[in-house]
Amino acid sequence: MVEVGDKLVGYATDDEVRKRGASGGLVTAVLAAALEKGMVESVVVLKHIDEYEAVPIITDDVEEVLASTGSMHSVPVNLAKYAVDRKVAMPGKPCDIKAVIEQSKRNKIDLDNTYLVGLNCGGTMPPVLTKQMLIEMYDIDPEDVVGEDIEKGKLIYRTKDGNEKAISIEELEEAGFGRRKNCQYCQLKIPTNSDLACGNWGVIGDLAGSATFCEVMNEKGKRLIENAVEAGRIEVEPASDKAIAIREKVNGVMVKMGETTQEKVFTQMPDEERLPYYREALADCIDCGGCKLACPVCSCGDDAKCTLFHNLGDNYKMSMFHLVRLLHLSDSCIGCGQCTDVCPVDIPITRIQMSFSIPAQTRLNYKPGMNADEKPPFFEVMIQ
Amino acid sequence: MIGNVYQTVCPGCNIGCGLYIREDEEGALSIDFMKSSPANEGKLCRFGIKLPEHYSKAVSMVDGAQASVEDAVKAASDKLKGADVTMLNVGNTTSEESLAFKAIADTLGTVVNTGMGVYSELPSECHPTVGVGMSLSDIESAKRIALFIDPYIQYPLVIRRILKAKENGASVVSVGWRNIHLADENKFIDPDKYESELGLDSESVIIADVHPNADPGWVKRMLNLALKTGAKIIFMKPFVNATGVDLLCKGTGQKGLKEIMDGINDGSIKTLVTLDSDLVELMPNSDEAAETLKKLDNLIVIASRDSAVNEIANVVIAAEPQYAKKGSFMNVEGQLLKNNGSGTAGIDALSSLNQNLGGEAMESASLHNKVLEGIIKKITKPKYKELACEVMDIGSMEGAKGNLVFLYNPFMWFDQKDDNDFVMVNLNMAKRLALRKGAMINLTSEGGSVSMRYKVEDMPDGLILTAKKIPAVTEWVATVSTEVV
Amino acid sequence: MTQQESTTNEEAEELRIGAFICECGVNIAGAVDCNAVADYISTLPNVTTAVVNKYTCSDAGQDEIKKAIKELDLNRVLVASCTPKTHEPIFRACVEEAGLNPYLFEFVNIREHCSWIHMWEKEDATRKAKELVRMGVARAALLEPLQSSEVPVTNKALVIGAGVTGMQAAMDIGDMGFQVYLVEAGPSIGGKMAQLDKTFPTNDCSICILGPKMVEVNRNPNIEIMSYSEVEEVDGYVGNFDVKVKHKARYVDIDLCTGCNSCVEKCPVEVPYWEFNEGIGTRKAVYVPFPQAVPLRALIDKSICIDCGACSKACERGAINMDQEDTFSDLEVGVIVVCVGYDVYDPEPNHDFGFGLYDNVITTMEFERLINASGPTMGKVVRPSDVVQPKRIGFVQCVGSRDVNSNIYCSSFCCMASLKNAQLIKEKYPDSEVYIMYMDMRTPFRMYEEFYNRARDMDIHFIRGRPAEVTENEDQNIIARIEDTLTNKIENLELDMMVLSVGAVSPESTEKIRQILKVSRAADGFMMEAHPKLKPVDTTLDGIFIGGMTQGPKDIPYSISQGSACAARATRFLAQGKALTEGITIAVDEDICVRCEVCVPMCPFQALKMDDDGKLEIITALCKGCGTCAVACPTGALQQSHYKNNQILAQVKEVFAYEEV
Amino acid sequence: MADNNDWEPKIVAFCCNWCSYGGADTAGMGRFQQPASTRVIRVMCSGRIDPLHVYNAFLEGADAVLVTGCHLGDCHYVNGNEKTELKYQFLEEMVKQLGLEPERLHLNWISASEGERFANFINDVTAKVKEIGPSPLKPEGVS
Repeated sequence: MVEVGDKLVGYATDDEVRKRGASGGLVTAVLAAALEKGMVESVVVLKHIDEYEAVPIITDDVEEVLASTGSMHSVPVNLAKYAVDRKVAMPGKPCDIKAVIEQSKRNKIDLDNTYLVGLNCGGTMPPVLTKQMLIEMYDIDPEDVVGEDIEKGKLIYRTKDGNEKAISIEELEEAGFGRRKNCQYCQLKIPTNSDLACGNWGVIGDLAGSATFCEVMNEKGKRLIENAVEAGRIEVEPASDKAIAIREKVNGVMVKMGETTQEKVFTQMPDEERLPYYREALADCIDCGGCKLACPVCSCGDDAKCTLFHNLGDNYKMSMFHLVRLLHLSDSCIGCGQCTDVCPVDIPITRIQMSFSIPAQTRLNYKPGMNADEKPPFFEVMIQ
Repeated sequence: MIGNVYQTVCPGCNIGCGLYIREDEEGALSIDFMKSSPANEGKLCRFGIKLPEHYSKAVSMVDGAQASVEDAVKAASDKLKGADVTMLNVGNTTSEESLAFKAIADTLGTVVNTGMGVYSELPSECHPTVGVGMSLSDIESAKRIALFIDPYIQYPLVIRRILKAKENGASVVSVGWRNIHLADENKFIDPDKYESELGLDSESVIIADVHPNADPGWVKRMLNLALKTGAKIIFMKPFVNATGVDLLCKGTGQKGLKEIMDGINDGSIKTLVTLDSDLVELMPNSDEAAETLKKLDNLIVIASRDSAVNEIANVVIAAEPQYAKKGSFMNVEGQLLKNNGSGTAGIDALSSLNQNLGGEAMESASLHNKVLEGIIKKITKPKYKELACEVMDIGSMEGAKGNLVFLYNPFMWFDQKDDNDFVMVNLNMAKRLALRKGAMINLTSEGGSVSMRYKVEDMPDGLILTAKKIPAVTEWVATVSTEVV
Repeated sequence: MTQQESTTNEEAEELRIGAFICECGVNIAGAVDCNAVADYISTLPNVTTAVVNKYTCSDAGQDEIKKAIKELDLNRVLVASCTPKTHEPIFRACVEEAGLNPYLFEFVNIREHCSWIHMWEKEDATRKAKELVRMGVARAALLEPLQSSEVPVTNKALVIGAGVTGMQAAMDIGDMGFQVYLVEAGPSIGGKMAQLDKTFPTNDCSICILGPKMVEVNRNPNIEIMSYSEVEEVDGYVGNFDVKVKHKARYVDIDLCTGCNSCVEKCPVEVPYWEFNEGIGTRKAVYVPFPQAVPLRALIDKSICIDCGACSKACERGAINMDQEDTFSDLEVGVIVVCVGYDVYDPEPNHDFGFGLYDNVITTMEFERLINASGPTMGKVVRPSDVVQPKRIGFVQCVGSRDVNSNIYCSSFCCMASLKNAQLIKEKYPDSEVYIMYMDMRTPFRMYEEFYNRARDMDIHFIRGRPAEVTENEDQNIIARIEDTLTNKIENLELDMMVLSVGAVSPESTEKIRQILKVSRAADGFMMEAHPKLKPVDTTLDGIFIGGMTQGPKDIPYSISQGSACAARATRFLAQGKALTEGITIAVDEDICVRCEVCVPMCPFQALKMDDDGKLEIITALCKGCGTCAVACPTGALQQSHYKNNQILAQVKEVFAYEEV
Repeated sequence: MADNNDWEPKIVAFCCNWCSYGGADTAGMGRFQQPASTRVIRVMCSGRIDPLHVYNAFLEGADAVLVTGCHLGDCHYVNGNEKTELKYQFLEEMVKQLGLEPERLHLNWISASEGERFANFINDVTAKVKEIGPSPLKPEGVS
């Protein structure tokens, strides 16, 4: 009844879930159904704490899955590492899905028993900076916020007293607020690498705000939808051509924005300036290893070539740890920004890593995190 | 949910970085980043990242044999009834447990020492400034910053505040022991030149620190500097709840750690009760400290961690790990940071101990309300006048002898292994001792000698810095003779 | 971060390093102040003694090392002298004799890499020598004892391919008392040589030499012939190969069949006999390969058999069995000899010299079948167009050899083959005219040049040149437009028949067995030997040997000697019953390895495998110690012993020092 | 640091035991004089040269690092050098992007018989490095 490649619009049959969902609660319902019907042993979801904080948990309790509805733009967490060595279903932004696929290339996740429900993503925001933005730019008390959305290049906030306020993302980002730096140049807005690509782009007419546009990307996506329909958790109908067109357009705009920003951010510095820039940028590093721990693509343990042969006592002018990581990730960095988020001395590590990864990945015409069969070129030196 | 997740505060230092501790099905711990925590936006220093190695489950013991918590409390109360008891809580645990501990002190008619001996030599009107001088975001809006600590090793999460200040145009002068990267100037100048040469004014910020071994003269010098230049001052502290404990245990006669150890040695202290304060880890020489503690008639330890002192204590009352406690901590800014855990084993043990000693029972909700009352709401302007002080001289630095200076950091306070098995010397000293690259330098002091690797740093000649306790050294301020191994 | 893997050695064992600086007469002392080097080295930590001697590699020098090891109980030895390529084995043995593990020895080259290339900068040379030895001392401190392991060898051999080389190898091994499995893809052993008429330089009949050998092989109790069979899988390593062989169905029971041909006569289906007679003459659906075949058994070509049942009716012994299936057998062998032979170059695709366009242009192999007495024409040389005996026959040399458009190598046997065929024609048909069009006549071995002179004496015409253009006139004679570069005369040579002297190529069918065994392929397509001079019949895989045409074009005497060479090299393992494997191999640190399997495809010798519960398994016997997997490993869990990361990094760090040192 | 002309660069050369190390030997046997700038480190195959070692050489103070081995097809271990070449592309690209002068890192296949070629290679690299001066990554006070 559902084929790979179908583009559907659907919603959760349970009104509670549908109302609480960002748009239709279909993702939560599909996950709940997968757990109920035993397709997976557990589900990775974000446990909601407040509007600006949610912690990833692994649960086998359907209630907890249902309680986790609602999209959280200010919770920039990467969920990939919670699926390692487990049989799980999980929602995922494009960078979550990319990281899961990279982990599968490193034998840490078996894609056959990991169900990936992709979420469209216009970009996430750092929580503390967002609260500051709400006070300074929106003149809203962060505690009064009940929901937010990214629509047509504007960031919209809804407050308890029912009204909304929208400011253009460009304007916010000029003032140093808005989305995280790496999201600004990210070019995968629709998770085409997941099993099901869901989001509210393209949900129009009376269904707007209460249904989810969902594209079945592969066999596993087909099984997820059919399972959820059988479980009576969701109702779906084919998406209209207009809906499909609108979704494409929104995606096109967002991707274009990403490309132009990437050009601007990664303009190549003249040769003699690059080494001083990199040395200066990494000079404050305190060797905490947080970036390695937070990186969802890295699959080495505590001991790896970047840590084993690097020591605080070295008298080097650059950190061997970073040099080895920059090389080992030159082909596999997916630009998810987790390292920059956790760096205690605010080094723009993602920007530095991408300045090495973009040329390498373009030379190899290799896109990390998109196709599980394409092994990372740096390590998979395949000689026939 | 499979396994569980605790939202807690890193016990590393007084900044109070928020994070998650995850416990998987087999109980293995791992950390996770809490990006909405105001003090650190989820970022952690090396101690925070290696927290799984820090936590461990404590076990109740009586006279060396495993026992239930109730028996341990019973044994402890028998030993405490009618004894002249000294109590120590440096602030490694929640404010609620500290209050309960203070209640026991009231029952026994004694005071809770926080180990910060410096407080007892400061007039009480300085205490608020030393306790909560200013907020961390004040650093970001400062125009000039005077650094009297080494942020890279001691309080790393201060660095990003200083960097933001520099982005807003601030200039940074470091009066530390080594040339640090983010400082515009590095001045190794005489203390009495601070006012004239540091260029501080009312839009400046002084970042200093206070800890159990702080020289009172030095703290007064800092307070005077702030007073004279009008600059704001913040005193970083090594224990997560140091500020909270100081506020809540407003007793006089704050014995320093050294004082307590001397008291044990000269027999004036016979019975010691500690709350999450492991003197074997805190003192410069762990073996010597252990020997001293064995001289006690009764050593009663209330611990949420299985640390060195548990082995030699007469009674160990085990509480749940710090991340699982229901309670709050007060950080250097005076913010109250809450654990979301529900554990009250610690409080219950203290409450029943108090009851056994004739005090009344306590439970966490009422303790928490008392904590809220005890907090000062606003950060007041310094109300103290200039203080007479002279700074202890480190001593001249000649020849092969080197002055050993400890850069206190969380790994040192908890005596926890880190990758810092090296000392720092400058290039002239390396060449003067004909040190070969990658060779070892041998440090001998009265406690024996040890050979360690060395790193060349840009710092004054004749000085040796270490971020790690040196077994051969028994005093926090020491001179060591050096030669190449 | 975790505790860093130290580049300084904190082992409990107290290090006592002995450094021996060699003067090598004036070779080193001429540019390096050896005493200054020794003095400096003795100041380094862990160095117990640093002495200079004139000739360390001499007996006196070696005795001094052994004495020092015993007296000062050194646990590391460093020699700074010439190149390890020649002298490392000598010093390792010397150190071993003194009771020290041979891998606790470090070699520093201060001759070729220092004194000889800085002959006039004595000061620079001495400083560099000091630093090189300092690097050596740093590495010596981190060396660990190693053992090259011994592996038991199954005393059975497998020979793949039963041409003349394979048969020779099988007989030699069999005669030395070891069991041999001789696996042949074709229905009979004998290979290409069975198709030839006479063989140079003695012109004795080919099957007369080959036949007795085939019978002898068949009779040898130690040789088990597996005809019409192919090797499907080979696993394991030297001494322990597990081989899976497929026996293709013959649809004839070889125990019952006697090769009496009665079934062949009754078979109604007839097709050209390509496999043996190059398409000249025919064979039936059921056939015996050739009269002298071993095993002399029939087989049925199912692709053309019409299942009429005539053969089974004709066979009194009921040997025909239509529903026979492929069977498999698993062999355990210690060594493998590969001699799967060659194919004749096929001039058809590029129509070399008109082949395939004109009927009367044939190849040497077709000529061999024509002139062969037991061939399809019973030895009568006739030309394909009108089956008439050709008067004027021309041989064109170097077809498919020494030619940039096909193969650049010389196939080495075609010159002698043409001389032989030319002589045979003159003997059989004295009045015929024979021309040999050549670039160079190559007659390198015993009696070859005399053979060439005899051909000249039989006034065979030698034209130094090759046809520029070949056309056919109306009587289908071949017109070869040729210039004789010796007389500079151009002429249109009319020939009744032209024979192309084709070279050898590596057969497509052997590509499968090469990949199964993982033997590397040379640029010319044949299998590559380990080293042309040092190990001509070995491969880089211990226990696997190649000989004969498999290793490249060669004539029969050369092939037979390579057959014996393979046997000799193979029985070294069989005789010793054990094989020494490389001492420097790979080891994995279990708790650092994250099982990402990046290393497994890296190893060209298949020494790495994931065992069934997902842990990395290292077959040390297969590991050659190249270390590329240690570089591929992202975690540093895989370490190459004797070249561990900290050993290499210790050397890198010691290159540099503080200035005033 | 002395001015450029009598300053002697320090070059680390990783040589493979079968070919380029032999090439260095043959250069010695042929008495092809070279500047005393290079220190050879022997590994069994060029495939064993880890980017980690190259970085460590630069950070310890090398003014240039040479990665050498057998010509393609000559590798004693079948295809070690091919893997080195593929990995070298990543290393070269990263060193260029890092901002180090390209003259400081070289890949060169040298067979055991090409002594003169090895010597010329060392002479060229030393001359070029002498021109561009000491490596910006060289720690203070190290030579």
